[in-house]
Amino acid sequence: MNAMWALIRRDLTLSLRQGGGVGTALGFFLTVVVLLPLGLGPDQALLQRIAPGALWIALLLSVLLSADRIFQQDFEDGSLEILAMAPLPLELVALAKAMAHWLSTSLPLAVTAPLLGFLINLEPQAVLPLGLAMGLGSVTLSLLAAVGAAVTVGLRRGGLLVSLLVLPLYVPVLIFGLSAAGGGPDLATASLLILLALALASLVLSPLAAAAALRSYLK
Amino acid sequence: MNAMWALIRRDLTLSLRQGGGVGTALGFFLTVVVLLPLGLGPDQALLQRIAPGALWIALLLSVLLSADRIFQQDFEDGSLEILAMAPLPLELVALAKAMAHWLSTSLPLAVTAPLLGFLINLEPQAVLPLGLAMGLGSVTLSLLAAVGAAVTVGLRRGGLLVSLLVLPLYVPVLIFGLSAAGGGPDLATASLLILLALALASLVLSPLAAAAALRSYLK
Amino acid sequence: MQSLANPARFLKIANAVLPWVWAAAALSLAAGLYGALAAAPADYQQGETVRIIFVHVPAAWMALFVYTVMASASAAAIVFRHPLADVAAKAAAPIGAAFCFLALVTGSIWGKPMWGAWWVWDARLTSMFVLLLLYLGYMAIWQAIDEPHRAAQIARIVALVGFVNVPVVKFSVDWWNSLHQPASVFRMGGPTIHISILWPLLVMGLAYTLLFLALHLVAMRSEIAARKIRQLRIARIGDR
Amino acid sequence: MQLEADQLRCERGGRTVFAAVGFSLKAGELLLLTGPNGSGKSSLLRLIAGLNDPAAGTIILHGGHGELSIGQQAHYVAHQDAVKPALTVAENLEFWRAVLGGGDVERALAALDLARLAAYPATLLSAGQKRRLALARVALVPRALWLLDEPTTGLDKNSRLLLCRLMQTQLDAGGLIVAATHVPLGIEAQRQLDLGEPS
Amino acid sequence: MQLEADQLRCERGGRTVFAAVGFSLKAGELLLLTGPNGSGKSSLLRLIAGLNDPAAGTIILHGGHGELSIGQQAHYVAHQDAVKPALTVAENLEFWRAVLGGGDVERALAALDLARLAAYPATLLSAGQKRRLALARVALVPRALWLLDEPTTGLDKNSRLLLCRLMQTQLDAGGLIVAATHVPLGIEAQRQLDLGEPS
Ligand code: HEM
Ligand SMILES: Nc1ncnc2c1ncn2[C@@H]1O[C@H](COP(=O)(O)OP(=O)(O)OP(=O)(O)O)[C@@H](O)[C@H]1O
Ligand SMILES: Nc1ncnc2c1ncn2[C@@H]1O[C@H](COP(=O)(O)OP(=O)(O)OP(=O)(O)O)[C@@H](O)[C@H]1O
Ligand SMILES: [Mg+2]
Ligand SMILES: [Mg+2]
Repeated sequence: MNAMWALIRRDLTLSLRQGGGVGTALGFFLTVVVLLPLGLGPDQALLQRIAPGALWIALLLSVLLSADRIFQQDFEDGSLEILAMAPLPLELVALAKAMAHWLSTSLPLAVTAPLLGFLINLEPQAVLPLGLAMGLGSVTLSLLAAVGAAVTVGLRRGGLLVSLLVLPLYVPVLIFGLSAAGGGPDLATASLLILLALALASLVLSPLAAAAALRSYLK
Repeated sequence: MNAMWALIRRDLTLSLRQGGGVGTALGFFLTVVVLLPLGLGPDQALLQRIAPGALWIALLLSVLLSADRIFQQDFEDGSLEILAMAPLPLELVALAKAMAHWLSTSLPLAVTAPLLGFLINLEPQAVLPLGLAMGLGSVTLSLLAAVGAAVTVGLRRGGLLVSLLVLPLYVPVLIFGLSAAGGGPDLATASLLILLALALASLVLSPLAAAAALRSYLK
Repeated sequence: MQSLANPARFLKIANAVLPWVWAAAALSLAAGLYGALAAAPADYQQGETVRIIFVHVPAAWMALFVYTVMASASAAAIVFRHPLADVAAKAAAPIGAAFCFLALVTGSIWGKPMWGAWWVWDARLTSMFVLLLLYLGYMAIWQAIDEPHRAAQIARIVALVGFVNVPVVKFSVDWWNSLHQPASVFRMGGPTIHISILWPLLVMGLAYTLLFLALHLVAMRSEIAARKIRQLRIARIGDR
Repeated sequence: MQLEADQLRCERGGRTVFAAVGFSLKAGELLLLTGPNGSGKSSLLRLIAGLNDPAAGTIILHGGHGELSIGQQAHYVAHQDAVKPALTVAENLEFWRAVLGGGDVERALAALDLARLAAYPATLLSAGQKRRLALARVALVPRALWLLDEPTTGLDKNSRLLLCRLMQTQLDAGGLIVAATHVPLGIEAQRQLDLGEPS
Repeated sequence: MQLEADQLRCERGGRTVFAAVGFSLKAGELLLLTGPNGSGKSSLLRLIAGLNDPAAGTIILHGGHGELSIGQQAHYVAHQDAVKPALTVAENLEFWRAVLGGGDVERALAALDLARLAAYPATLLSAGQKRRLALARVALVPRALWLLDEPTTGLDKNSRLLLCRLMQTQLDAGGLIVAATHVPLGIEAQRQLDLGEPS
């Protein structure tokens, strides 16, 4: 337990000191949000319609952009080997690092994204459900991103490969995340529950997958 | 000259062997293009309207995703120091590596993007101007990405920071790239000329900026 | 950094002028506010909302002006290698970002009654937003690189590269057809807005400038102090 | 406490690095691994640590904690230093203390004469200082077995003495050490295993 | 051909590492840099290579190509190996050949007994093999000055001999070598500079 906290704390410190801080994540998120109206045209009605989708896509991408190095540094400087020999099982190491990524990147974005929604005129009543959906969804996103990062940790230029592997897995999150924001209250609750289920499932499964991948790279 | 070719060849080899190859870039690109209809809804007319913008945004993002490590590996394993001591001036090193990135990532995307446009039903007559605009624009994108990569080469988690720094600079490319695809022929030629001007300007300036940044990191 | 070990002269001057700058800023601000809230007439079609102009426009001017200051300081740092130039650039950034933010907020508050939307993606607004992002990126660089000497060198490059956006903001209204009105004060052939609006506007502009000057000097002072502290800390650390 | 390796065969990248290698190490003994580059010293250490699996043969630690793997009862210092540049020297050790479960950072720093660098960001460390930080990890928590891969790399005379002292205390406390090296460590080894020419 | 350094002061991260350091090295001479960890050996090599600028003092190479910087007339082998894992041994050298302008890869490989490993991906190299690949770079093109930072790190006996032979040929050809080390290189040095305790 203690060890997991230490891991999380360390990764947060590192991401802060190495320019991967929350501020940067937000900055990137903002830039994506700016690009969208530029790319898709300033038409108010149009923007309003696509606002939730745009925010979700921006969230997915910024999580991915920051994900590919969750394990890489530790892999390259030999820390991962020591961690693999530590009392803490590698599964929990993976979990801790995924959580650190969630805290440092996904969560802040998930919280602020709906608030930034007004920039691409999101309807006010969509803010709360979208916020909840993103809060739940972001857990899954970070955990899946960790799997992708682990699977490509040996490849120096993994960046795009991670995205290629993980983005398809993000589709369910995206779909239910949208239906949470889009439809009526009962549909919203339903999709929120599904998102919760997804989060729990990945909480259990993805550390296993990530740890397995890491072990095979360590050999 | 010979040295520059060697650099470009090596970087292409590396990106192929390390999972940063063309295929991956395309794959990522595809996933983004597929995500968009999911995120924004399947409405045909809507998709048709936003198709060029969507393609452009996907291009920008995939260039960025692959950009942040243009220099990092060479920086961390000490190759950059040897390159800095080589007869070849560091500016040309930066240029060569930017070109390698362009060849391995931006150009293939720029060429295929318009063809993939049918997935999100892009009007046929928009394909050619869009292709030209992307071909010209991608040069600027890679060069600017190289500057961003150089400026953050010392920071292990530079990924998002690069985007925050570079995406704003991409705005002009995006704007003119779109007007090339959107409006009539004369507007198209005008914006293509502007894109050409941007490409030439960044071809001259960005190697200087990148080299300066690299030097200060080597110290 | 050792060349910055003795910024005593700058500090002397700064400490000397600061009180006066504060005073001047306060006075002009008072005058400007009087002109804005009392003297200036309510617009016949906009009504009282027109008064936002006195907050909004100078803020927008400053946002552009400060980035220009930042960029030219960075250029100076490259040319003359004077470490104070870097300090000046770094200290200016947050202030400029604040002005930029103010212009954005007041602008969108004004936009609601005028255009019926808090925000529209026209060229002027977008480029202004990008300016804010550039400020953020610049500050992020300083925060991300802990070695001040290197951070300075990198930040210079970032500031100069980003400067291309300033003319874009300024002339966006002329280059693209925009909801936002074109320049009516700083334009070829003189101002075009009514004198009763113009003078408080200019006074407010002056007030903002003085305010920036004061804040900038303070920020520079504390930045120098911060570097001194870091210096001492490192010097205290033993070796081996 | 006894480490027994028997009939080990190591394969890496599909090639057999060494075969039919065995040794037996008793409490308080130091095993020196020697042999030319590529003969498999590091590979053998990784086998013992459990990071790689032997293609054949067995490695057993008698008298250890049965429920723990050998790796979990061992300290491993590889060619890489496992040092985080963005953290200070002390922070690096603090982290390992938490992960390895307990230990005294002060003592570990002192053991390799890093006390004065405690507050120093690890980026700024010289090669040897970095190596010492890596070695300080083994001084944190007592563990039965030390696996050291060319520990003296980049160390100056004084640091080499400190390392010898550290290893001596481990041996005196009845611990075991397996060390791969090309240069004399300056401490007499009870056993030596020469892996000979790479096959 | 003569390398003159005078009154050098080196600052890193705002701290003075050493001051008032000077030396003079004539054609065919080897300068050994010694001193404890953190005394500034690597820093001095970087100053000579032109990678860092001295805070004070001058470094001049008499009789070199006036229009070229010292770095461009020098080979530099740092603590890092500048080896690309994804390329084969031969490809790595091929690349450096093209960048450094000419040279004979075969000879370089042979000089450090890497010919056997030519087609081997560099990921699979052992630490010492990797180091030898890094050293092979200096055998590619003749350059007036060699800057070697702890060149023997991780080398086995045989490779150390090969390195000595290589250095000897450089000296015999009237070249210069500046080498930082903690262990005897096995070749007698005409000059030695001890950087002593870090200030
Ligand atoms: C968030 C929205 C807005 C932004 C980002 C914004 C930005 C700017 C900028 C950058 C300037 C400086 C122009 C220059 O120096 O040439 C400016 C000036 C000005 N803005 Fe805005 N503006 C916004 C909304 C508005 C609105 C809603 C109005 C009123 C209809 C308005 C009226 C003006 C006026 C009258 C000027 C002075 C023009 C001149 O004399 O140069 N702005 N604004
Ligand atoms: N990048 C850097 N920035 C700031 N200071 C540094 C940097 N690298 C090293 N230093 C400091 O400079 C001093 C000298 O470092 P240097 O690497 O030259 O020592 P060295 O003699 O090579 O030591 P070693 O024998 O361990 O290689 C050390 O105190 C170190 O902390
Ligand atoms: N990751 C790897 N995959 C496949 N083969 C490897 C790997 N690492 C090393 N090898 C091969 O295994 C053999 C032994 O490598 P090892 O690192 O154990 O040698 P070593 O004795 O430690 O050499 P050195 O003295 O240089 O450290 C070498 O021939 C090497 O090519
Ligand atoms: Mg080894
Ligand atoms: Mg050194």
